[in-house]
Amino acid sequence: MTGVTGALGAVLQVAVIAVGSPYLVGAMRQVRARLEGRAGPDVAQPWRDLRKLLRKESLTPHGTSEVFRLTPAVLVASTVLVAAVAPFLTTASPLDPVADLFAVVALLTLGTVALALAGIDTGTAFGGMGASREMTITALVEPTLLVAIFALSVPVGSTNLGAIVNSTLHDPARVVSPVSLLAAVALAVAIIAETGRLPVDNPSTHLELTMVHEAMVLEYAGPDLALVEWASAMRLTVFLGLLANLFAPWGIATGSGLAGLVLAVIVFAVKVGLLGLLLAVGEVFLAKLRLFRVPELLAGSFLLALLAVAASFFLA
Amino acid sequence: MSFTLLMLAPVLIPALGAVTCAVFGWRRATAWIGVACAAAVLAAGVVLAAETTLTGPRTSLGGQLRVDALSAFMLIVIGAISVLATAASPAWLRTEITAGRANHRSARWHSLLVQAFVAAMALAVLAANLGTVWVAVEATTIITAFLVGQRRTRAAVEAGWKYVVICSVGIALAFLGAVLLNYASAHAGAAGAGLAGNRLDWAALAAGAHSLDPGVTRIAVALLIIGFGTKAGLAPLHAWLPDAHGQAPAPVSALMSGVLLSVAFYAILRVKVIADAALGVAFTRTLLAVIALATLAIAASLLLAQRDYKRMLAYSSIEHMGLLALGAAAGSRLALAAVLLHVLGHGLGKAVLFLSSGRILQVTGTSQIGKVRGLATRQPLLAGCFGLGVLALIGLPPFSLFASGFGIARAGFAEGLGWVTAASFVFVLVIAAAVLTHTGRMLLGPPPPSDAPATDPADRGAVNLALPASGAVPLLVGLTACAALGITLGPLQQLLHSAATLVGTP
Amino acid sequence: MTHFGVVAIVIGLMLFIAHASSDTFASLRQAGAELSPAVRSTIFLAVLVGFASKAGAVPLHAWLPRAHPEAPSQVSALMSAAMVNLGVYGIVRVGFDLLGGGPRWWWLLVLVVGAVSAVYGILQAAMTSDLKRLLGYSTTENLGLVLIGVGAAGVFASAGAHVLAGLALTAALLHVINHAAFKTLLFLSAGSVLHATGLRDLDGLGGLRARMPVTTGLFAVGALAASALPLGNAFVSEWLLLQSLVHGLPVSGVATAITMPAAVAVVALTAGLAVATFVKAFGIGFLARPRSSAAERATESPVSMRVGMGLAALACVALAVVPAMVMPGLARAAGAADSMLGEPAVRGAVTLRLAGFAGSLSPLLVTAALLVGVAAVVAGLRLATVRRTRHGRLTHRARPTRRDARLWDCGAGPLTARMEYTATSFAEPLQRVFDDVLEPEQDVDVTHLQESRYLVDSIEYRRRVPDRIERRLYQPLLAFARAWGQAGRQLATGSVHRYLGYGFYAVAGLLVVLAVTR
Amino acid sequence: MTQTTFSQLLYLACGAFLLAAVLVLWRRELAAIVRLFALQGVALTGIVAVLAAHERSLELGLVAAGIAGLRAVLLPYLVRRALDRAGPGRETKPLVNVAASLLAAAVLTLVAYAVSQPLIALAPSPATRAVPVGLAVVLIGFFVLVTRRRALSQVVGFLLIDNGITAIAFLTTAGVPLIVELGVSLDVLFAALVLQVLTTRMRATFGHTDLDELRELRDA
Repeated sequence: MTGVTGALGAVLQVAVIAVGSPYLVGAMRQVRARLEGRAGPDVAQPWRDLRKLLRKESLTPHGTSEVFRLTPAVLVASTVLVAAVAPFLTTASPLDPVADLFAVVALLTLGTVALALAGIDTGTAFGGMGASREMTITALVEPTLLVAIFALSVPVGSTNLGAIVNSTLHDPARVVSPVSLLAAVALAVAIIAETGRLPVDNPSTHLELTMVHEAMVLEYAGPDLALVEWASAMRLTVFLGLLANLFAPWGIATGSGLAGLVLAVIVFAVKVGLLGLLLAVGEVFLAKLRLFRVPELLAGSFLLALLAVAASFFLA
Repeated sequence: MSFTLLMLAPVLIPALGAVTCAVFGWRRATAWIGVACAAAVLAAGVVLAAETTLTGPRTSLGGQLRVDALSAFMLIVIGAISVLATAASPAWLRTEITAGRANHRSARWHSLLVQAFVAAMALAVLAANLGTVWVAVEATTIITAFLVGQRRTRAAVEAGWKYVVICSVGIALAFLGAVLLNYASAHAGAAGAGLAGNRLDWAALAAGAHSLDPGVTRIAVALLIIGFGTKAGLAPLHAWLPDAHGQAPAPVSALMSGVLLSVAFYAILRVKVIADAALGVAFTRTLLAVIALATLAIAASLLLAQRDYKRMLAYSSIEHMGLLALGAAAGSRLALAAVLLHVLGHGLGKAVLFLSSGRILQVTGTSQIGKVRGLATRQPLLAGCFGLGVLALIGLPPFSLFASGFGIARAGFAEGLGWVTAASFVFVLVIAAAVLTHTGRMLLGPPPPSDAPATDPADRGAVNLALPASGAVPLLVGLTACAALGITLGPLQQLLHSAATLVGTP
Repeated sequence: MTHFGVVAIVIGLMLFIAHASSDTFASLRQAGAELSPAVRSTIFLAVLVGFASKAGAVPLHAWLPRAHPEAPSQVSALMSAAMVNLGVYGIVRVGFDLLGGGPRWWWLLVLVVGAVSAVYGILQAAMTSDLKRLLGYSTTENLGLVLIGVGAAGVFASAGAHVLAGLALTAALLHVINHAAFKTLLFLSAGSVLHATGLRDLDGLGGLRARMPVTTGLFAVGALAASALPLGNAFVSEWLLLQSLVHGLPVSGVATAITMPAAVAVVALTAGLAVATFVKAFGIGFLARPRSSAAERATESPVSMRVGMGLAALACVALAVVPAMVMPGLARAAGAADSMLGEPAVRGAVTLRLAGFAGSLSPLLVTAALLVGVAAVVAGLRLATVRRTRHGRLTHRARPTRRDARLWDCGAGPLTARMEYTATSFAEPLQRVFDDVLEPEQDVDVTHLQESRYLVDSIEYRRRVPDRIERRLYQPLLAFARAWGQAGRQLATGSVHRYLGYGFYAVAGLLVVLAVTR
Repeated sequence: MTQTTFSQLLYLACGAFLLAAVLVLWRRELAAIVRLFALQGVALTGIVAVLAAHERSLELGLVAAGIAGLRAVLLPYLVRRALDRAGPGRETKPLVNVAASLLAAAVLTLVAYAVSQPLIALAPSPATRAVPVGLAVVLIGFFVLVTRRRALSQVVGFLLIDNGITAIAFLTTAGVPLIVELGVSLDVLFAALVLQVLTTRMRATFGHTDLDELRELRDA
């Protein structure tokens, strides 16, 4: 029984994230606009942009190779795979043993690498600059991510996502323990850096000096650009979903029938929505850090992760 | 009677050769007499070796000459290396004459003295008592003094003077030791009646050693080891070696470095046998270990910033003698077998190196490492021999020096000389690095733009012709022999074993 | 350097053989048991120094980045893939097998050396713009990771957690095999690039994708493997290593509590920098437009080279997708090293399951899912765009090929190859982040015109990232050797009196000693 | 030859022997040094003659005559011949000044005495009690070699060492076996000859015989 609902849950997960993520981005833009006193486009605007882009003709910038053409596909595929594997709606999905937390992080890094290579492949200064900065940030984020995962896995004894979520479910007191709090903050900072949100990189600007993520996708147009935009929205949702479920897993279906799944979808949407809004509100008040101040931020988050591990050893 | 003749052969034949060279002068016919005599000495050595392994040690000439496994092995070493040296000297002399640095008269003196030199060394090895050994070694000093000072340049005179003074003083100390040993043996024995027969005879001394008075024997042995150590290039009085070998003509320095040092070391081994029986192993072990370490330290310090390649080879001889002293300090049978193999390997390797360095001197005209560039491109065969010789010297596997060095290290550790051996092998490493960098600088790299090598004002025309066949053959034979020894000992195995049992403590 | 290593090994083994009767492994093994701890430690340290120099661990790594660029690529492939592993073999054989484990501080030392080698190696690799030197340094980094695995295994074995030790050792050995596979591929492809363009400097390469498609593809496989990303084979071994470190925390002792997270951080940083390095190597080296005329004229290398690379690539892919095939072999090897190891540490063909711990990964499914995903997306995209055009309003047939558009050049005219990012500029942010570790040197010399100091004739700017350890460790060592040499020369000043003086004082001293110590 | 007169005569000869060595250290003129060396040869012959008389062995007497011939006549003649050709030269300022040299000689004698205790203990007799004198002469000879700059004074130093050793040989065991004694004397003669040839050749090439100037062959 659980096999079927588990599989159904996995498919549902992919569907929810695929459809929901543009709406999340739309909602975040709506909140920012409201706070900045603007009317701003409504929540469904991102979907309309995607539909518009899909209708345009696809272009191949002069001198680029298959790497440039395949990158959007790799981005989307890796994000969808993570969406399928990770326990967003149900912890009993058959795909759980396929990948644990390290593998999930590595898959997302694979996406970033593909994007960086595409940036270099264009051969423009922007592409190279974006790729170089993106790689620097990724290299510095890795230690924080992995040590934070290390902190999470110590009380559980395993790095499998399902196991972590289940154990947090069974032992809610652990959520407020210092280990989880420190790990949560460290992971939050890492996620902001990884998805290119404000303090590290401003997603909505095209100013040469500051843009990192945008620089790499500058040459994309038409359907490819649509895929890239969609993939980055999905990545944001996946990251926020992970953050939510690892530290506040209540409401996730533990494999008992359809009702549980429907409830899980609603609860998941609410949690991710809340986190998104929180991020948007935060972004309004934060200015972009200079690129070479980012390592200090990441060093701080690394320190928090290390403290989390130490706490888990000495307190456990 | 035939056996005494056989025993006398290694001494008499070179002496006769010397006489014929003196009489007939240096001509095409007499040029090859040297090689013939050397070959005869080698043959006699082999026959004597076979004889002694079958029937044990033999004496002749009224107890004056005595041959056993150790002296037979040394005879083979002398024979082999003098064959190499004398084979190369006609070519060398001819080039010297064409270059105007020598004339027929000095060539005659040269071949005469070389033959006398070989005869003296053979006598030293065959002598039965300590006194005759001393006389023979002093004779070698005097003969080579003329050879070193042959070229009459300022440097040659200076080298000659230092060589004679320091060696004679060293040997005088050894004689003082001999006198004291004689005094001790005169009063040895239960009732102080003294040992039977000639008091300085090796065999008698070794047999009666346990009854020698320890106080006197300690001083005697110490003086003997330092005295003969001078001739072997060991620590306190070693400084003559680089000057003498640097200035001596190539075949002579090959002989001196290859064999004379080892003959002096042979005497130290004989003394060690007596000392171990009389005083126990500890005394000689500490003394030889200290000397070995000091020697290696000095060699390492002076090789690091060395500027002259002949002196570099001389200092590496000092280093190898230090290694031999270390092996002797270990003293076990394995150590001594390794030491003797090292003597032969080093002799061959060093002879090849000195002969080729002599050739390099003739070709480039300068003995400065800095001025010799890109030799490999100009003289491939010569550079090849020199390079291979150096590789053999620092103990790379195919050559026998690796096997013997390994043996010495193992024996050193086994005999509890752990730290001393470790320290000395660190020095060996430093020396290997220094020698490699110097040789690398000389051989590799592009030749200097002006193809005419910088001529040293003292040597007028630097000869630029390729290596003559008679010059190249001994080099290649030496290298192949050294490599062959590294792989299998063959017939020498039994001889080495019996010689080592003679000297090594069980 | 290697000579130093050889001497260290000889001294270590000599010491060992001296205590054991003969030098067969069996006799050494029981001799190893009853040796005093001090002797065991000296033996282990000497052997460690020797074999670490052979494996290119940090303090003794200087020969690696110098030897590899000079050697022809097949030879350097051999050196990197096979020779350096001897160092690891030596440490495991003597440390585990002959000396039977030993105290914990040994293995913490190995772990620390591994960590330092890994980080320092990859940092230098990230900075250099010479392709083969980059691969040389990455060998130091990978060997560092292997040493971390071996060190961790030792720590666990000495603390009694033998199953975990088995896991760590299996991870290390798997990484050795993976490294051998992808490093061979990378060196061979670097060789074919050198063969085609005659250039090793990344700043001169570029645009080889169009001119050397096969080599580019194969290098991409190698780079993917080397950067430890899911499709590559190094990901599996690194995942295993991380698993062993993560599960290592409950093992007793405060020391492990500190080293384990530090080790995880080091492995993570190394992985991150490796990703950056190989993106640089592949992206700058092969994509975009050629930056030099030599790269312009590059042609594909002959079939024989490509076949060689193909084989290596095949090995990489096989190891990435089905690592289980080598697992039994590794388990036996780990068992031979540490006799207490029972069953293999990792089981399962498709999904690797850790024995004794909850942790699983299925590289096969991940790869399959990714490929299917990409195919699905591409197909979906084509379907979406085609349906749009047939909607009726656009009558003309969808253009089959994608239109070639000009790159965005801010309207300043066609972009030249000089405007592309080069390897040095790519690594510049990283270098700025790690500049206190790397201490880059830069010197600017300005040549003025004779007439007046204000008119500048030319300015030359040079910036170099020196190998800091070389500068800090080897220069003083060489300076000391030179100073010792100079001082040594005073020993032989040529005066007869000084030489005789040596003898005189020695003899007098000896006589006094003999008289005194009767 | 009663015991007491034998030991008195012996100690007289040994005293002269040691005094000659010390005076070599004192004097600066080369000619004086050579004369002192001849005097020491005579003293050595005296020692051997006294021993021969004491043991009434004709063979030892013959050896004494031989030594007289070699060390008292032939060697000094050789050294003086080399000296005459160069004209009377003074020992240039030695490395260690005269006062310090004498002090060193005293110390060396003490050392010789301390070192030779076991020698005397082995067979205490009037002859062996004089052995420290021989050893002192050896050490002083070595000291002359080390500190004097002129070539000829080094030759004399070397010959002093040989005299000392021969004295010890005779004092301890009435001489080493004859063949060895013969060989040794021959070698010493040859060594002196070689040194003499080298001195003349040095004067030809260097123009002086100051050894401290001979510094071309060096690593410094």
